Amino acid sequence: MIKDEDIVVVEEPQLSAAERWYIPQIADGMLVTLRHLFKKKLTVHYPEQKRDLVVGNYRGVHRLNRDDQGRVACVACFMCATACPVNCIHIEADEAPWPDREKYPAKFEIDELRCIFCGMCEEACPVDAIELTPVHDLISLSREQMIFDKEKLLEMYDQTKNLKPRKNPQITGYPATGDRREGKPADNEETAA
Amino acid sequence: MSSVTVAMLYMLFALGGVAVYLALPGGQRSARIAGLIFGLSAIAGFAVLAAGHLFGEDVSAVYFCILAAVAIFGAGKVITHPKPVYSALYFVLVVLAVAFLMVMQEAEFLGIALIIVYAGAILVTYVFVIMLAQQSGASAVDGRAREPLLAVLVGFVTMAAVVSQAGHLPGNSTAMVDAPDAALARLAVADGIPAVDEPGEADDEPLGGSNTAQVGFLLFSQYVVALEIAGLLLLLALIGAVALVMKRVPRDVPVAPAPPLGEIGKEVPPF
Amino acid sequence: MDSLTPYVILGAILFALGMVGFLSRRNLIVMFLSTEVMFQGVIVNLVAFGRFHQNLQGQAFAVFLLVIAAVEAGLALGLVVLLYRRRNTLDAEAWSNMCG
Amino acid sequence: MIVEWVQGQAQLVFSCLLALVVVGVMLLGVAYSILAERWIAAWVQDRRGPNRAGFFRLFGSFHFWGLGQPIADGGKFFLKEDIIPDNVDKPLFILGPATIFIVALVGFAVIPWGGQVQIGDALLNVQVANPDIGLLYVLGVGSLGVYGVVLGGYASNNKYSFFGGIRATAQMLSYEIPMGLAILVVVLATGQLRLEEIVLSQMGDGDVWNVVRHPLACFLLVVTLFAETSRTPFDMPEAEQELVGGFHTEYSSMKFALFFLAEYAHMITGSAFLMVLFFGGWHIPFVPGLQPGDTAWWAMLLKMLVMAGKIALMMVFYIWVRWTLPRLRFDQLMRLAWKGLVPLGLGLIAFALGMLYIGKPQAWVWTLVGNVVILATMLGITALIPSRVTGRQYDMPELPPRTSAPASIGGP
Repeated sequence: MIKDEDIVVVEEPQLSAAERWYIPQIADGMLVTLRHLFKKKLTVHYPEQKRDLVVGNYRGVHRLNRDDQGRVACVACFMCATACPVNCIHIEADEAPWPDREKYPAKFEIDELRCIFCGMCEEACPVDAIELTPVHDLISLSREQMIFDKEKLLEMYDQTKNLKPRKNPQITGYPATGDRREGKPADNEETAA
Repeated sequence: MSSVTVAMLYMLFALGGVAVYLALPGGQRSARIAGLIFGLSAIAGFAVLAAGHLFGEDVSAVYFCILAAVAIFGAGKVITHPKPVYSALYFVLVVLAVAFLMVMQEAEFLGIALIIVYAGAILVTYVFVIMLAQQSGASAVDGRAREPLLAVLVGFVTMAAVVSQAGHLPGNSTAMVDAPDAALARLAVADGIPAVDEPGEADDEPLGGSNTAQVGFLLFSQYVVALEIAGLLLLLALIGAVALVMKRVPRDVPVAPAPPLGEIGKEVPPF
Repeated sequence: MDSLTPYVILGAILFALGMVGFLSRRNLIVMFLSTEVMFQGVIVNLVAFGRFHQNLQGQAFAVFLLVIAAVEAGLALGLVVLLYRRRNTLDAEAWSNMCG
Repeated sequence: MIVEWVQGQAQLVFSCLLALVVVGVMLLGVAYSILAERWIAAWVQDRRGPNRAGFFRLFGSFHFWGLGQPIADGGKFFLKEDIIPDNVDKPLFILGPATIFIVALVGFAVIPWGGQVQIGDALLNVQVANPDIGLLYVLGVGSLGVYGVVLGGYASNNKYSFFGGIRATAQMLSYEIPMGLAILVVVLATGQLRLEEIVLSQMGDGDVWNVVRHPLACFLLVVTLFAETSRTPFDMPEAEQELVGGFHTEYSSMKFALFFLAEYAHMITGSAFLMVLFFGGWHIPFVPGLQPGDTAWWAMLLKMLVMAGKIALMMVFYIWVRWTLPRLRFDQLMRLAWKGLVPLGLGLIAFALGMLYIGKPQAWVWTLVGNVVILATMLGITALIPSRVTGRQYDMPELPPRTSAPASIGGP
């Protein structure tokens, strides 16, 4: 219950004669806009001129890191594909041609249209092979072009490695465990699905 | 006018009467189309007659025929169209045609005044009220004419009666035909008003000799009392209109209640 | 063009058409529109007469007619709005009953 | 023979040519005033505005500051799908935009562009037509402008469009009255209805522009022009926040473009009209080449340029106001017209008549003093009437009497 003494009676301000003809307000407003007309503009000429990205950990387009020998760092463990909430990562593993790891991704595709840029893949990756870059101008002329394959993702690394260095360069391989011959492709596909 | 012309005029009136009767709302669609065709042919006949009558005078005869045809067509549409908005818009057409006729007759001020007052103010108000009162297109009120046969008879008999006297106008007397200039000058002198071609005393005319200046001079010299009364009348009408509409009027008929949710979109009876 | 007859006939036609409309239509607004058509006929005649007599009195009268038309439109439309509020219809026959 | 006839009809031929040029230039001007609108809107909001669309790639990556934008916009409008909704009143739906655009264009016929020009032996008016009733013609054409909006609103068969149409009718009818009064003040002061004569009356010896003589009438005309073109702060008929788009909600493609362009064409016509009535048309004092005696062809071009420049300045003012002021509420709009502008106009008329009666309609010092007096009187009267700004008081219940001083604003 609201008590009488709690009611605040707000008197409307009485306007002066000039104010009732809207004259001072209009003059004020016109001056404000006039000042802004000649002010320095806040926006930039975007494609030629880019703003410094204030947020360092911006989650933009993905990249696939290379190790120090220039090979793809991914070991095709399917952790990222499993972690992905929208199932936009498609990996096909194959036997690695290099001795220091079991598998490598024969095919690694990310549907960037489907991706929600949550960064879960980056969190899940045991070798820090997949990372999100600060690149935000993701454009293409068709849906097909928005499906990034391995080459393109590696190329993204080449473009952005100076912008954002790889987080943990010391992890380069995946320790081989047990029998390398036992992993069958069928299992891999099951995991991916 | 020769008697042949008069007879043809009467025939055209009869045709026009039939056309209006057929075209008035309430009839079949085919009747309305027939009415339109009859009406257009009557108008065309009138235009041809007028052109024949005026032939050889000067080029403005052509304009007269076209504008008169437009005005008559528009007037016919005003009274026969089932949608009031279209009636109002066709009336704008009539006003424009009549205004151009005025301009043709060197009454430029009146022509423009017609456009400003009629087309610009009165008709807009009409459209405003139509839109306020009748938002959903044609209603049952406009679907049927009231006593169309009698109305058409009365109207067109009046028309014929007026036109039957047109033959006795001074413009067709032999004296006028023989010496039009002298007769006109005599008439002008008898009226005591400076003729168009000879403006009055120059010192009294601050605006020069344009039509607007002359009409204004006439209004503010000879008719100044009448002009004041007209102004007073306008003021009274303004007050009266405000007083009429400001009152909260009890409705004789209750407004239809909102339909139940399932029936929204179906036809709602007027009361 | 000095001949008066075509103008008189045109005026008569407009006037008569307006009369037909006034008598036969049931919508109040269209009835008033019809009276405006009659005004047009009269104005055509007045100006033609004035031109025929080589003076401006016809035009002066037409100016007064314009005033009357404006007055009529204002009051008539006020009335129409009033009547429409009462009966919720524009039908003139809704008011043909004189019992009050 | 044709050549002789043409020489005899020099003014007619010149008028036709001028009409072609003027309509062409004006359509271009309309397109570019839309670009200007977007630019100024952006600058006022500290943005850069459209600066990309250039002309093909003829000049590499040079963008021409976005000057190609209107062409791209026009192309877009042409190529979009032209939808006529099912339930509209089709003839009126098409008639609406056509009306408004035609009305906006024909008003241009009587605007004087550059005095007179000497071509051969003929002294020609740089004006499409110079009728006795030039001013009345502009008024008459302007009064027809409301039909486009009303028809569009009515025919759309849409409640919002309909409200827009209703508002437009009431607004334009109301603001035509003070506009007529303001124009009448000029007519009384100069004693002319021909627009060219009105321009000439502002440039004799000791004559000044009408804005110096009658600043209040000029103010009145500017305000009513804003209302007649339904620009902010008077853009009630199309208020986006309340009516979606008002009368043009249902329109698309070229029909919408016609509404859109007609708004700017109206603005240009209105600006030209204002410049002729109050700012001396093509005239600038003391500048050689811009005086009535200069009839060379280059003087004509210079005069037309000056006129166009003045119109452009007025357009910038229109746009500047639009991006400054918020929209008035409808009752405020009506109150401003009927209780503010109409009495002001009547006072100005009475004053101008008085000046005419004492025989000094052109004495600008005295008219200026009179204007100040009228303004002071208006403000004084306003100060005497209690303020009812919000209109909220009308339906408010009686407030309880204040028993004690409020404890705190926030309350328990």
